[in-house]
Amino acid sequence: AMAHALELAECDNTRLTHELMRLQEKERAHLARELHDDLGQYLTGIRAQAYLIKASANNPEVVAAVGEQIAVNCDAMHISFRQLIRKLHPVILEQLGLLEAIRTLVENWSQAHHIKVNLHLPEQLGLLSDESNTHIYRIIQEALNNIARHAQADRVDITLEIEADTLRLSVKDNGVGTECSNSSGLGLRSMQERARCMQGTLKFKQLAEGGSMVSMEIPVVEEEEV
Amino acid sequence: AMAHALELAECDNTRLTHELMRLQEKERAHLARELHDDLGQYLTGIRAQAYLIKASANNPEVVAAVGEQIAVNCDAMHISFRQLIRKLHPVILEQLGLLEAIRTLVENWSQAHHIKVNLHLPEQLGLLSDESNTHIYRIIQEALNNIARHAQADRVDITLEIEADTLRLSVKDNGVGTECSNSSGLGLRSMQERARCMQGTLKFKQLAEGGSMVSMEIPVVEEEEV
Amino acid sequence: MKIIIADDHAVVRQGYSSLLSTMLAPCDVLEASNGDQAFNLCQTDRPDIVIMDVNMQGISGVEATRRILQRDSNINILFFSMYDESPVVAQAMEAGAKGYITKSCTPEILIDAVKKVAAGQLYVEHELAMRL
Ligand SMILES: Nc1ncnc2c1ncn2[C@@H]1O[C@H](COP(=O)(O)OP(=O)(O)OP(=O)(O)O)[C@@H](O)[C@H]1O
Ligand SMILES: Nc1ncnc2c1ncn2[C@@H]1O[C@H](COP(=O)(O)OP(=O)(O)OP(=O)(O)O)[C@@H](O)[C@H]1O
Ligand SMILES: [K+]
Ligand SMILES: [Mg+2]
Ligand SMILES: [Mg+2]
Ligand SMILES: [Mg+2]
Repeated sequence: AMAHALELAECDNTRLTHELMRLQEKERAHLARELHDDLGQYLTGIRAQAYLIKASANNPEVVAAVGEQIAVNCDAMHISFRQLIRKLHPVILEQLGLLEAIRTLVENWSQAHHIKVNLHLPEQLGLLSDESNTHIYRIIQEALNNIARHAQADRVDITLEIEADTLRLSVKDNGVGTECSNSSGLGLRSMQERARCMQGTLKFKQLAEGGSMVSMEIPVVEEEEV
Repeated sequence: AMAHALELAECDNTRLTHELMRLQEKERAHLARELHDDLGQYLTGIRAQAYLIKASANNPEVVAAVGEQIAVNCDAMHISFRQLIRKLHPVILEQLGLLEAIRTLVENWSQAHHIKVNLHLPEQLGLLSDESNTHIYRIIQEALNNIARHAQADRVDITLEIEADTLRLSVKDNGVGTECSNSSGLGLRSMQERARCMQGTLKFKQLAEGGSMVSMEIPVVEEEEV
Repeated sequence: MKIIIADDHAVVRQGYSSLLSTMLAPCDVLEASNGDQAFNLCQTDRPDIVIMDVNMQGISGVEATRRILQRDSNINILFFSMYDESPVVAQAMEAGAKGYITKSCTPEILIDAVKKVAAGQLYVEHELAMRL
């Protein structure tokens, strides 16, 4: 039985590892193609327009028209850029900290999916490592992804609180719930691994009143603000 | 003993999984920052210049000067772009297939490091999946990285061959070798996982004549060309 | 001069059609957003030169080149691509193109290449030619 368990554990972890590697390569390839086939092409076009302007400096009409095209192309490219960056990594995490990053994430998600979110955040967080910040952010992001994809909910409650030396997060929806407790997906599995990275635990439960809940507890060391 | 082995296996795999997740987040954050801080700033600059040009359409001197600045910024941005794409993913893999992608990789590496490479490739490869192509490419890339970083070699032999239903790859250097058989790095470990993803095995050996060798065997299904 | 620009990105076509029609005036620039369109335009509007992207939806620029030249081996084709890897350059030239430059080139170089290739000469970007 133990030998079997050993085999299973290895096998399960191998699957997870391979799946992670596969997804990472997919993400890289997608990004590279987006940069290569789209953003790089904007740049090529804008460059031609800049040369045309130089060559037509004495012709105000051409200058104004092509200047306008460059501006329009830059705007379009800027939007693609922002989307790419936003998908990739919450840059505001470093800039504004976890709480603001969560607020922005939730606001954008709520608007995109027309689902109301009640967000309860503490006034302040103790100092968490950059890694923990990213983990917590990604966990909320994946929980919201799952709700959008599977829950058919119209209301979500997110609570983050710190009590003594424990940080608690819950993401609760009022959707249809699920019977499949043993996920074949990677989402719940990586959320769990992320919690473990922070020496914590994460559970996915079905609620008696309907809907599902992701809840996590991680230990935090209280630190004095410098 | 078995219980201990189970714990070790779980622990080891957990470490690998967490390490992979950590590295992926690091890569994402790095990329996002590069896009945001470097490329995004060029774009902002170009946009401002485009507005300036529209506003100064009647002033040929300003137009010519600013047009020139836009062109210069576009050129610089284009170079950053190409570098980013190249680091990210061998776009050429999809365009030209594995053999040509390997030739290009090896040629660039050899030039950059002034190390001679003897490359032996088969005339043709049977059909491999996109995933296998990427794995094999990444394995050669990491083997070459390791040689550049650790081997102090001045000559490398790379052989890829298909015989019956086995694909064999070896990357051999004439460098200083190593005593550390149990790597703390992630490179060898991921090469091994990549081989396992393809139902194969990968070994890292020290050579009697000096230097090291990475060798891999994976099963392939012979397919008729359509 | 009659030019066909085949590229799947609208901004590239926009940028270069206005640049070329101004710089090479009098000049007619037709746009194709994929290889099939480029092939069809070559039949209906025999161009002096086709500026061809590698990477497009549907058939690639290399395949489009083969088909175009099979119909009329005298058409001048200049590749203009993001790819600077020698195997891509080799494929394009083997397919019968008369020139290859990358999108890292300045527009001045493109204009120069267009003039030469339209006149039937060969033009491969210096750096690429060195590596071939
Ligand atoms: N909020 C939710 N409401 C209803 N069902 C859910 C919810 N969250 C998860 N599930 C169920 O749990 C399963 C596992 O979720 P998980 O995130 O692991 O995988 P996934 O979303 O299917 O795929 P992915 O790997 O892309 O995340 C889902 O397929 C879904 O059936
Ligand atoms: N070709 C080589 N010649 C000599 N030593 C090597 C060679 N390849 C690997 N090694 C040794 O094996 C060790 C493990 O390699 P590995 O690629 O796993 O890790 P790394 O290169 O140190 O770090 P990274 O995780 O960035 O790859 C290296 O630290 C080095 O000591
Ligand atoms: K291209
Ligand atoms: Mg999911
Ligand atoms: Mg290494
Ligand atoms: Mg294209």
